[in-house]
Amino acid sequence: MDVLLFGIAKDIIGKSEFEVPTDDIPKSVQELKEYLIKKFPDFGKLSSFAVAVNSEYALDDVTLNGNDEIAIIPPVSGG
Amino acid sequence: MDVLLFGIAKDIIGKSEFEVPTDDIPKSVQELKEYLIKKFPDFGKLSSFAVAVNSEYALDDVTLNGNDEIAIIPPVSGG
Amino acid sequence: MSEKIIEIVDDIDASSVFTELSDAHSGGICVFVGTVREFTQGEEVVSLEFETYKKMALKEMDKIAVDAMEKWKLNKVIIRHAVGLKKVEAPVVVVGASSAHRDACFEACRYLIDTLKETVPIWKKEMFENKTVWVSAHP
Amino acid sequence: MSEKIIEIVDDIDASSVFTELSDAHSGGICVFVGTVREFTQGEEVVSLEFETYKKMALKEMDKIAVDAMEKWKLNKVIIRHAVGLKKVEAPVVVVGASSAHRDACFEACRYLIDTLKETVPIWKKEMFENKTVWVSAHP
Repeated sequence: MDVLLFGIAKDIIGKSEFEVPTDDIPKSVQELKEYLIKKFPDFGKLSSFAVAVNSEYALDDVTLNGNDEIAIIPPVSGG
Repeated sequence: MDVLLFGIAKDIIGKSEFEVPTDDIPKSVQELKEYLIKKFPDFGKLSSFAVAVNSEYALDDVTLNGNDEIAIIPPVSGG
Repeated sequence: MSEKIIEIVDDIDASSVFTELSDAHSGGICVFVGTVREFTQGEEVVSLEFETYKKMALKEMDKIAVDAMEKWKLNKVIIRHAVGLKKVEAPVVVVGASSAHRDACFEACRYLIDTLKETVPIWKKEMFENKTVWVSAHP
Repeated sequence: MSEKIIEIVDDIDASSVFTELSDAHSGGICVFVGTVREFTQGEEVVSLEFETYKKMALKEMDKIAVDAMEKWKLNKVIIRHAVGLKKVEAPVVVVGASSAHRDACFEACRYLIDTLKETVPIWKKEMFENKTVWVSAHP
């Protein structure tokens, strides 16, 4: 499962795309968030972070499928 | 005493400057308004009208002097 | 440094306003442009004509700009009105302000146009196919 | 006919926006331009860098425009954001709307920029002399 990274999320992991190892594949948005915070504690220090599934904001209970486009959305700051 | 006319005030009197006859010279803004409404009843049909003395809005009790620049300000509609 | 531009002109070129309001200390610029609208209460407007008592209008516009700069922390303010005959879609007034944060420029911009419409001696005549009307003259 | 312009571009030319929003049925156009400000909390910003998740950002910008057109009677709406490295005074975002009367375009314009800042996946990195900061990332 590949996860797209932007802004500070890219800096935290050190690349613009992160591949979740096969053994750790999260089943939901919430599991993905928990996995990331555990593996990269700096995610826990952000004001907030959201997950987008197929380029739409996804709530914690949304199920993840192998072919979804998944992205980490750290606090936005456009404008 | 010359009075500058703009917008509909110009149309009511039919020129852009009106000279108040010497016998009728008003002493205050209020007297000028009353004189105009009496002489040109169409002024009484306007939503409102103001008088400017030396290019500033003047209240009814302001005294008029011979060398003042006096103008009739019908309802403004800029913008 | 606060700057203001107060002008009555024959024709407005709205494209220059952001350059005029731009400023290293501003994070936001809010601009309102009033344009000639084709229909007023269902009747087709052919053109508008604006007339002004220029000396007094410039004084009143200046007061509005000064008031706005006292009410809000603004870097630059512009109030520019056109006079003469204007066709549909032509810009007739441009007001705007720049400020560090957007609250100030939005509120100031609204204040500028609202107050201009109340106090500045400029008169608009709407020309329809068969008649002309001085706007707001009658109840 | 309602029209919307939704774009993410490398560079913004703010001067074209009034032409883009102009419309025979509009009496007012309200535009907000966000620019790079030299100082943030007293520290000198050398430049800003904007990054986006473009596919999602365009979707979110489109939602904002559609919502605004449902909330207010608007003729045209524009939401245009720049990405990449931006120097002080450069325009980074332009939002605006045109409408028959000014209430609608003012309120819509404010809504466009406020909502954009809340939901659109665009990230701003402030570059100071000795450090860089992702804006809003940390509490």
